[in-house]
Amino acid sequence: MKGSTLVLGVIGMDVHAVGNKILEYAFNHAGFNVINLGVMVSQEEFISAAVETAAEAIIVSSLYGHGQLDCRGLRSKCIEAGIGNILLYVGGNLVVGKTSFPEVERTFKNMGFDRVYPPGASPEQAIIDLRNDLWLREEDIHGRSKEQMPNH
Amino acid sequence: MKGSTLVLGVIGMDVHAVGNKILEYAFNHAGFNVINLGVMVSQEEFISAAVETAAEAIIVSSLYGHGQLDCRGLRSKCIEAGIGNILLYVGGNLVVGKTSFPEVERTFKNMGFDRVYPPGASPEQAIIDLRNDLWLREEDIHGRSKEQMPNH
Amino acid sequence: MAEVRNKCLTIKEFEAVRQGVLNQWPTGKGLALQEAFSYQKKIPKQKRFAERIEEAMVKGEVLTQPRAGVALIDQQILLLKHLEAEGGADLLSATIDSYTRQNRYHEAQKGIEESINAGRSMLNGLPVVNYGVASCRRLTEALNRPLQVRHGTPDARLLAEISLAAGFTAFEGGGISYNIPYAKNVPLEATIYYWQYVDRLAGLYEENGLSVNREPFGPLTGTLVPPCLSNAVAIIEALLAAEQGVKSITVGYGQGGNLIQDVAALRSLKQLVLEYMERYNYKVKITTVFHQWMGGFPPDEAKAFGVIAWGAVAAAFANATKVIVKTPHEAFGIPTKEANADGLKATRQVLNILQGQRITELQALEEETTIITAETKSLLDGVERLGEGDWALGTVRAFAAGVLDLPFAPSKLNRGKVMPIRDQEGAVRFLKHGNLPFTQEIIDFHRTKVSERAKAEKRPVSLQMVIDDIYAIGKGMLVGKPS
Amino acid sequence: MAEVRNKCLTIKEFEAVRQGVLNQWPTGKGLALQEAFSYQKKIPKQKRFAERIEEAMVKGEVLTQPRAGVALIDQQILLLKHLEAEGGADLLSATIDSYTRQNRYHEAQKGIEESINAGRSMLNGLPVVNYGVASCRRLTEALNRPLQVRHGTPDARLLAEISLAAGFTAFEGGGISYNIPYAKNVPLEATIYYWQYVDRLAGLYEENGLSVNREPFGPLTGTLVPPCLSNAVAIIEALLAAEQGVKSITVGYGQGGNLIQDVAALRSLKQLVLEYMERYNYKVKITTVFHQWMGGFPPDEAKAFGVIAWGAVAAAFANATKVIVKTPHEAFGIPTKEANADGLKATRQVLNILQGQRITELQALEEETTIITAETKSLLDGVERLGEGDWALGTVRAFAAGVLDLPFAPSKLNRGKVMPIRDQEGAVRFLKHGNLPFTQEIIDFHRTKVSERAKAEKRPVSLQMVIDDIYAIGKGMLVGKPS
Ligand code: B12
Ligand code: B12
Repeated sequence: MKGSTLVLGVIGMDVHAVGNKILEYAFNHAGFNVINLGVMVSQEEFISAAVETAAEAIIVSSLYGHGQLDCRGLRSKCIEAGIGNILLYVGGNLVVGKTSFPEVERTFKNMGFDRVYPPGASPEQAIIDLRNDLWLREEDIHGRSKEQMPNH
Repeated sequence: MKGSTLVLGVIGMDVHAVGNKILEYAFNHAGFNVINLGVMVSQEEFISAAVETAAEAIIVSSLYGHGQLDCRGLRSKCIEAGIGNILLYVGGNLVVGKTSFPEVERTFKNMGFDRVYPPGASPEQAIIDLRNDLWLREEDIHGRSKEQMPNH
Repeated sequence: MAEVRNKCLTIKEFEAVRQGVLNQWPTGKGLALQEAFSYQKKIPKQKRFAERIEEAMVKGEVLTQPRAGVALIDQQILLLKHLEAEGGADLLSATIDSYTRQNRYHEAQKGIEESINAGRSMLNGLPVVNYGVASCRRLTEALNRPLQVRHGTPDARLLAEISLAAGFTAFEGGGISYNIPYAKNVPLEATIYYWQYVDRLAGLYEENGLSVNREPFGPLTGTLVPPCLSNAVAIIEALLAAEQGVKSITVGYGQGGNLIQDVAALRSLKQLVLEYMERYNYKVKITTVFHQWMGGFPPDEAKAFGVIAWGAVAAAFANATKVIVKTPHEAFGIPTKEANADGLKATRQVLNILQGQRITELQALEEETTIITAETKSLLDGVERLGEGDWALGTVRAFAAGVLDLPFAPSKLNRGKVMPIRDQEGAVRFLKHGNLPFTQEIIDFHRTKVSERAKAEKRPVSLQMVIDDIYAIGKGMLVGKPS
Repeated sequence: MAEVRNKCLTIKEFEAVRQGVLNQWPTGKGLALQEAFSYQKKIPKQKRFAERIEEAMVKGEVLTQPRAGVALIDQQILLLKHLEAEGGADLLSATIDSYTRQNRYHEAQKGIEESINAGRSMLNGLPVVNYGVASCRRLTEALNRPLQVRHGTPDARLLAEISLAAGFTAFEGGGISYNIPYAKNVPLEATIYYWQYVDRLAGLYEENGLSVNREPFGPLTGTLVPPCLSNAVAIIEALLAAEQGVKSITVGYGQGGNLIQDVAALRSLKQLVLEYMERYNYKVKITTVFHQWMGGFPPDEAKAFGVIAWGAVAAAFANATKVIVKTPHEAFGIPTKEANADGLKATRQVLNILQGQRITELQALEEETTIITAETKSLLDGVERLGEGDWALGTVRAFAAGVLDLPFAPSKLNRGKVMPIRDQEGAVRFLKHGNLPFTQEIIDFHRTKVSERAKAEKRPVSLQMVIDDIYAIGKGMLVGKPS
């Protein structure tokens, strides 16, 4: 899973660029192959980049509050594009206002995201999760024992 | 009621002197005859001063949090001393901690206080109330109509 | 796109595009300027932004102003009334949602509808264009304090037409400050031109005796912006606005965190902008705005209060005419009206305590002011040279050449070769100055400051140090420490 | 009462009264100093107050310390653990209840019982004497940071015996600062003598290799105290403590609100106390404490955060070794543990941001330091003269003569002829200096400052102005304005 390709970007009309730059740096540093689409990325752009690069995960940021409006339908568009199984992560300040996170998590999981992160979540947490999730998938492909833990 | 005598003091082991000095100044300024006992005043000292000066009200401050412990029994001691009808006002930071005021008010009214004031209550409010309460009592004595409002 | 020039638009040029602008969305259709002027004439003086802020400058007051925007206009009225009454805000804002900022009025409309359905705001601001003039007049009439539009819209022509007609008396933004930090790929020629339109519109109001306050967006990306860069942009935008007939300009600066640098930055900005206005003989009233810390906030509300109060301290010592206030909810999301009022109240308390307190004759302050002024002049001289004397043209060429280059900006027009970093005392310095046209002396100054820090921290300078700085205030520090 | 002299108590003098002290309450009976020493020897270095605060001074850190006291010891443990973990307090306090402070142990006992019955603390602090050594050791052992007793007890001999034996490593108070603001009619001869006992006790610990930090209570009445008065008291108490063998003293000052004056006050205090220690050849480590605003607080919590943060700013610029932190509940009552932690966190955020920031070479600061030093020296010279060279005797006579005179103090021993007032910038000046032995120059300085304000406010100087000042911070100002 080192060398796995990730598509990274900030969705919708969102221009918050700072976190995106840091995520790119962190994922690169952790050995992933990062396709960073930057800010103001549409669902279509995320998907075509993922298809083109055979990415294993799409990492969506939304900081500005319209996350709920912008993220709807991303999973079904992935399915349509034939990458229905791709990992979908989302993080940032996903909704408008200071909200209880479990509710937000539920909303986004219902939209088809595999993992949902609260405001200010660290890239490190996502990296650990990615390694784990990707390793579990390798398992499925190569039929290796799931008990064996990945070697970070 | 101008010229009415008030006994003023800070009850118990309480040394908060600043508010007391300001209350003295304000009540004097409003035309009352103020007997200020200062800080660290016992129930007994309040009562004997009131008896000696034929005061019409005792104004108790408690800032330091032990108000509930210190004020208990003051009304019954007044009764014993033959001044059971004297007006009892209390104000300050009456209990320990930031507490809902209506509850505090109830507690002190049950102890026999006529008026109870929340933290930071202004002397002006007490002066208006005093004039009113003393005027109502004059009524009772002189049999004048209660409908007539006092002229401040 | 035709090359843009810093020259007052003629009425013909203005009229030639106006109908196209108004037809971008139904609420713009048929908007008549004469009617707008007569409506604006009825606005009482104490509700006029320019008058109020200029009065404050004369009296030495520091005014408070929140950001505030929700999807539904009735909620917006309640929100601003609360900030006026409970928060004691001196000046008010309607912050515009991000769909409107990108002229996506269909999506804004959907946001309004979804907000009605959800029973809570699903937009990060007020979609003023969708509401149109009549509804917005209901808003401006409901309030007692001057009201500004705050946004981040590359093409804000329709927004300006509607909001000014609706009785807003101040309008934030500019062709650089609402492009480079707020867009991905909009040409500067375009945004400078759009903002010439906005400024010309404001100028037309002025010519009809109606002051309209304009404010370049000072903080830019809000993240470790060296003062000379934001000051240069503010001065250029002030020049561009003045050329179109704007008479009331509030130049701004976003708090860096180091008191000396912040006070010096605002002082240098004010001096320089006045110098340039003088040079071109523009008769403009200049006031200043200080933005409380615009970067990542600590999630803990008590700590956020610490950051807010420190911003108020710096605003007071910087002698800003107004301060834009953050809230204890900053790290999470759009604040509730209560949290917003809390930010205002904490700020007001500090400003009041500091009234009359000054730290003037301070050696370090003089030095910092001198260096910021020298840096800013290097940048402005570079722009002027590239533009062959024209500030509009110069700006376009300067960004292309990296002679202006903002850190952490999303725009592709920005070179992105500049990398800021804090020094030991937390002042923002250059780790890499890219193509900024600095003298060797300036370059050496920054190099020394940076290596002093590296030495003190016993670690080599690296991108990690910058990342630590970005996180620092959010983690309760100013200078990033290795975690 | 025999006249008191500033002379180290002999072991005989000390022993002569010790049993009487211990027998004041059952928990004191049989307390053996040797056992206490061996217990204290096991306290790790990082939990020793003196060591920690002296380390901070060397490193240039500013440590945070809350006030904290509740009736029940298990609640006290939870409270302090919370302030340590969530609040990040560097130093901890047990604040003692007001019955214990007046040696009313029966009433304190009733308070404990009523608190158990009511399910909430009915006392405003922890009654350490009633709990005794064994229970208090449970407290000190449960914590990871150094722990101080904070109180306001004119006769704290038994409290000191018990708390030091229980593993507290620092003890606040002094014969003046815990008398005049904290008592109504206790002779100074008595309290100075009681505190010689406490200081001698601390000295005995020192002689056994166990550092005990002592701290005169700097803020006194917490209300418009002119710096020279609190500084003079702090210096005298430091001299009295040092004479008894105390080796670690933290002199303190309560924030006035004007930054220049506050920084100057702490600076002058430190310089002068070192000068006097030197003069008598006392080998004492001096550190400083800055108290966030000690007067009436605004009831609004957001505004209270503003006041707290401003206190943190002043502490940082004053370069205090520690800062005593207020809470957003201050205007109402003893804070919850959460509110207490909030005050600590807001403070820590500001201190961290200000780390390394300085406003040193400032002309106004030099001037203010000079004037405070001159005033303080006038007072100290007056005391020395009256005492014929003896500080204890001089203090008693000085209060009687009004040569020391604290504003708003409840004690009858205090003349009460001094009336402070703020000037235009909010610095605390003298409206009436009573019998304070000031030179004409000093008197004129204050007169000028006061009349400048009267002129600016266009109202004559009056008691109302002082009352406005007392209310001012509570009402969101610093300088009182006519309402
Ligand atoms: C700086 C900033 C800006 C700058 C951005 C400059 C730029 N172009 O980058 C400017 C001033 C231009 C700006 C503009 C606006 N902003 Co803004 N901004 C901020 C601020 C203060 C800091 C953001 C930041 O850079 N943080 C530092 C970085 C390192 O952290 P980060 O962005 O959170 O990203 C990290 C984590 O979240 C995480 N992460 C992010 N995505 C993901 C994804 C995954 C899968 C994982 C695991 C982790 C992860 O990792 C990142 C790196 O550590 C935040 C508030 C805050 N956080 O304090 C508001 C904030 C994000 N902005 C906000 C808003 C609303 C706006 C505006 C609409 C204006 C307005 N109404 O106030 C405009 C939007 C413009 C637009 N169209 O997008 C709101 C969003 C509200 C909400 N969600 O309810 C916030 C939260 C402020 C607030 N409380 O109101 N903003
Ligand atoms: C200054 C001060 C001190 C000074 C007092 C100096 C002195 N000798 O006067 C010092 C530092 C010595 C001190 C000591 C202590 N204090 Co103190 N102190 C304060 C503080 C900060 C301001 C008080 C003040 O002067 N205010 C200004 C005056 C003008 O206002 P005021 O006192 O509230 O009085 C006005 C009104 O309340 C009203 N009023 C008062 N009484 C009455 C009565 C009536 C009938 C009416 C109508 C109105 C009225 O009118 C007054 C004039 O306007 C308050 C907190 C606050 N308010 O911000 C804490 C406070 C009162 N102190 C408190 C405590 C606990 C103590 C100590 C026990 C130490 C400790 N644990 O922290 C000791 C007590 C010593 C003792 N034995 O009494 C607590 C009380 C807690 C509670 N009730 O839950 C408070 C609330 C702080 C807190 N939040 O913890 N304190």
